Amino acid sequence: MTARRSSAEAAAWLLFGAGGVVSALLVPVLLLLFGVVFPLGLLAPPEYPHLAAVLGHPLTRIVLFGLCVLALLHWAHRFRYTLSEGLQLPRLRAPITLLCYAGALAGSVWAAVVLFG
Amino acid sequence: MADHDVVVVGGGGAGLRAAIAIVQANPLLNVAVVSKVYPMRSHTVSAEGGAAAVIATDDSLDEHAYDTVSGSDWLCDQDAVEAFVQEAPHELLQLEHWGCPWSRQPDGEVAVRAFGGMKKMRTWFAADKTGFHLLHTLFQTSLKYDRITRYDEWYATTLLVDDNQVHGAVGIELATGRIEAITGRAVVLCTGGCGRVFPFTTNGNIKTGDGMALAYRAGAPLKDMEFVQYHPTGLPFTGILITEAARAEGGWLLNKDGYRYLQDYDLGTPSPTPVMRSMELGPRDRLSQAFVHEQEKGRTLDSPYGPVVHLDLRHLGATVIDSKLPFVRELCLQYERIDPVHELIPVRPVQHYMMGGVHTDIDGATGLPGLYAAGEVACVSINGANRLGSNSLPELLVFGRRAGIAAAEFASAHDAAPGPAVQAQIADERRRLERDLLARRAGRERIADVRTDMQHTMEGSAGIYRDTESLVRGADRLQDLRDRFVHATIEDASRSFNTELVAALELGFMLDVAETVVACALRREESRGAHQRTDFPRRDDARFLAHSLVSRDPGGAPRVEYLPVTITRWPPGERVYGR
Amino acid sequence: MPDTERSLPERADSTITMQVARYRPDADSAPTMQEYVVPMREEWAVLDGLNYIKDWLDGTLSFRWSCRMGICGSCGMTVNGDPALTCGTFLTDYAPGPVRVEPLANFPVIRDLVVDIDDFLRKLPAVQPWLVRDDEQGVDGVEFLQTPAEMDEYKQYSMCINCMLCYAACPVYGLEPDFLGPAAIALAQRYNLDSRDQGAHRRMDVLATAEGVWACTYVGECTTACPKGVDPAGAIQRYKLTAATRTLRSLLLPRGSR
Amino acid sequence: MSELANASPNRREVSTPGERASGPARPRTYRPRISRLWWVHRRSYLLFALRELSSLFVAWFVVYLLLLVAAVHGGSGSYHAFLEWGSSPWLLVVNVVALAFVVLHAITWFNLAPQAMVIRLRGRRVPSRMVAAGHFAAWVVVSAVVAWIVLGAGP
Ligand SMILES: Cc1cc2nc3c(=O)[nH]c(=O)nc-3n(C[C@H](O)[C@H](O)[C@H](O)COP(=O)(O)OP(=O)(O)OC[C@H]3O[C@@H](n4cnc5c(N)ncnc54)[C@H](O)[C@@H]3O)c2cc1C
Ligand code: SF4
Ligand code: F3S
Ligand code: FES
Repeated sequence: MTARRSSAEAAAWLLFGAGGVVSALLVPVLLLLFGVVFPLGLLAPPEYPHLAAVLGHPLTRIVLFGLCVLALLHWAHRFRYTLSEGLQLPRLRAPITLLCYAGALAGSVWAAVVLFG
Repeated sequence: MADHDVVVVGGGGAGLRAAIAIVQANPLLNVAVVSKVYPMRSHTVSAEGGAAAVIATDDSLDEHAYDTVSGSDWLCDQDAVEAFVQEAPHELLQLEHWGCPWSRQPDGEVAVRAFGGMKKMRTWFAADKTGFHLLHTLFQTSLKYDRITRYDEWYATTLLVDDNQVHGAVGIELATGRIEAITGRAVVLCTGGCGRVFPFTTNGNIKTGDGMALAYRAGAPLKDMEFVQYHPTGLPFTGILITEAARAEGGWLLNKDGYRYLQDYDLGTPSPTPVMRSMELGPRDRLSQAFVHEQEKGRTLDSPYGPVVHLDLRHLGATVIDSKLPFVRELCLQYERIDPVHELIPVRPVQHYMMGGVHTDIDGATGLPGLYAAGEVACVSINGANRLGSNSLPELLVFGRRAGIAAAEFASAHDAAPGPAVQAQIADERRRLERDLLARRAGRERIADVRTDMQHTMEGSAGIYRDTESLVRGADRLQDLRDRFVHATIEDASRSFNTELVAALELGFMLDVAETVVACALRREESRGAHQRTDFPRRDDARFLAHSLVSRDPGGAPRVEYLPVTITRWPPGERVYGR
Repeated sequence: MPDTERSLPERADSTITMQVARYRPDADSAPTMQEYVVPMREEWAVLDGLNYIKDWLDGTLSFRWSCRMGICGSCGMTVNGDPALTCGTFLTDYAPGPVRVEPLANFPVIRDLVVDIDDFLRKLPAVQPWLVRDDEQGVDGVEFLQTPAEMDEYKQYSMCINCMLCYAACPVYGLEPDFLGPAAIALAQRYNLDSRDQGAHRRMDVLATAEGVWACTYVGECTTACPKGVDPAGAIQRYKLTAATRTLRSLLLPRGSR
Repeated sequence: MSELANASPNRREVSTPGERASGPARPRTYRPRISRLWWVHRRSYLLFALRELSSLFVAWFVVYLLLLVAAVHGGSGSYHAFLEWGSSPWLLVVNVVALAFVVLHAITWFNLAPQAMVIRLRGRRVPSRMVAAGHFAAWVVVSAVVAWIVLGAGP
């Protein structure tokens, strides 16, 4: 175990933790509203101008970008363990890890494009 | 065959302390620690109350020595006691420096508590898991030294002796059944006591007197074997100990009328707070004897597991109990389903400790060159006719270290390699184990049957009170049991972890030890400390201010002799408690 | 065991069936289950049941035990699927039965209910579970001061009896045998958090690794299984935080000012 | 793990094999194999597996969110098309399941995180339960603020 790998683990864990916190705080309410309440018509969805204004605000974009990046890193870290342990694929550990973090990176780029592009 | 410089048999408090002392004394020596259980399973782990050593400013070495001498009913060797009280503080501090979590005062200094038979507060404690912390500290510290080679779960079956010198031991590796000699130029026996000789004991399953029998069979005599300590407060059925610390913190013993009956037995007058060397803080022998008298007067309570009295901790309150006696509460809740904060604890006397053991001098040396002993297996003697609570843990450390250093010196000074006679003994022992035991099937007796009968025989003949008749009958019964043991079955033919084979070997050792206890008790025609003869109710200094020394004569029978007691500064006097 | 053993069958109010795993390496290729009927008494722990079997029904049954008071750590087994100290688990809690007793999970089985824990004993010295001091001086008649509050910092982690229940409960250990495991890490923390110790930086090389704390996915079952309230799961997560912040600091701050 | 391989010289160092006069070679130990479905064997393991799977739904949420944002950026028409798509039954099912998982994530997270943290107030360690309660309170507040912003901060 090299020191470099160990500090990479530390960084990955910290980001996983940060992602865990922000997604626990923000995701349930957003998913509840946009994924369940509005589609079911329990409440009227926000008017277009209002939402556009909110999303136009730079602070919103920064917060959402942070949320996306951290949530994806949270996913990447957790999912990599879920796959290699849940399915007992120790030999595929390296490719799984690579795939997960590459996925998180791609997602982050996409988020940057969508939010700031 | 694996060769080492020193072989320590036993991985409890005494064994680990000895092993560390050896590698510290001479880092070139290679030490084997042979233990039938992983070291941290050794019974030192269950000691609860604490370890005595003078540290408080109002205390003195002389007072600790005097309490120990009078507690022993003047049967201890006073030179040993003086060395003991002097080195005990250093040893406990050494343990502190190795990380032992001793309970502290608010300012960070080590805290001490009162204990039975002690005039001053001098018992160091780690809550009420002192032995546990002590053992794990020693075990973890021992991991530092790579000159210590451990033989975990190896069962020592015999000592190798040639040319009047010890050369190691033969052991069985339990996991594989492999029989192998572990040789060395010195052997330190640290195998603990033999409580399992009795039916109702605080001792764990491993305390079967193996080392006492190993030494006895090898020709090293045992000393003061008739002195068997009963602890006044064991839980009925399991025999689990409720530590003396419970009384030191202020617990009361009550008979069935809720009366603090100890006041009737010359142990002082009751006071609401604990008074040193008085009432519940009297010595263990006197407290256990008082119980028997209460029982005879019909003032104990009946329980499915015999008569009991009550230990009352309720007035201490949850805070004191949780901070000073958490294990007591844990044990009561789990094993009796009662909460000592609100309920009375049923207790009865229970066999607890062996004052006697392998005869050694003040450096742990037995009569047999190269053989040393320390801990409960040994009799140095600082405990005489009655050990004071919390003297045993420091004894393990002080004399474990001394024996280790002496063994290291012996090993450094001698370089005799084991000769052909030793090789022959190894082959003999292998044959004995293979043919006599492992290949023995279809016997008539169950091991458990013989063992249970032996235990009841011991309780009936050598319990708290003894007399000629009970002892003679006990000796006869033990003879019968020996014959029955020869016909005991070993159903298990497997080599791998054959615990039935171990049980048989242990029973063989216990029968030897039991015989010596009864033989010594029969010969001692007086009452002293834990040895109470109803037919000789008085102490008899003229005839018996002496250690009994028992060795095996060629025919296999125990032969008892006497050895003078060493008296330095405290001439025999009356034991006074509560006054 | 107590004096009442042989009269027990008569005195017992009822009986209970124990299903016990048997494995004899010289004869069996895999464990089998064997049933025994034992008396059930209120005071009887599962261990008393096993001892009854060994003493009176079948001398060939092998298992470890010694203190029968929950402190030596040798009697851990799987009882009805859960890791438990058999001396602290009572037959009546499983009435009317049957009670299934198997060896601890995640360890190689040596024989019947006896498992091989050498792996733990190899890993333990690696975390240096002893007091490390820069100044290895003598004792000099004084103690290192330590206030009760300082002791509280590590006390809980010093309660480990090495019973291995947490290893049996931890699926990560089962899947990844190189994992240091809950008790070894908790014991490392026991010394790291001791105000007298100065060895935390040395232990870091072993703890902050993929086989150390980073292997733990916080299943938390180790803490649930622990009979002594050690909370190894908490110890590990705390150490992750310590290791991560320390790494972060060493990445962000220039050398020297760490 | 090289540190461990040679860390303990103290184990069962024994003799040369040739000298062994008795006993067969060390008997086989039985190594139980762990089933691939180990996580369904215990309730607690199942709960753990579900908790770990929640990350998949967190990732799904990011996708859904970014599609929403892209739709809003595309103008009123594409926003309404997104709303239309969002109420299709299969997507509703997916989102309800996802919601359940992210709520599970939040609850387990707030319950477990305090165990890793030691927070002190005036020298005393704050009990984990209190720390957890603080987390849950924060969750409620944040959720309310988000809802308030989304729903238009009043008329
Ligand atoms: C419940 C209880 C509470 C106690 N509380 C206190 C207290 O508060 N204060 C106090 O001072 N004292 C107390 N004592 C007494 C004290 O704990 C013991 O006397 C002491 O721990 C004995 O330690 P030891 O090292 O001699 O032996 P043990 O700790 O018993 O160790 C014996 C060792 O020898 C090994 N062994 C034995 N036979 C063999 C063999 N044939 N082959 C290989 N290895 C073998 C065992 O594996 C073990 O490692 C208490 C005792 C009990 C039972
Ligand atoms: S942490 Fe708990 S469960 Fe694990 S070995 Fe120690 S005492 Fe046993
Ligand atoms: S169960 Fe295992 S995964 Fe971690 S929290 Fe405990 S060690
Ligand atoms: S027998 Fe010692 S812990 Fe159970």
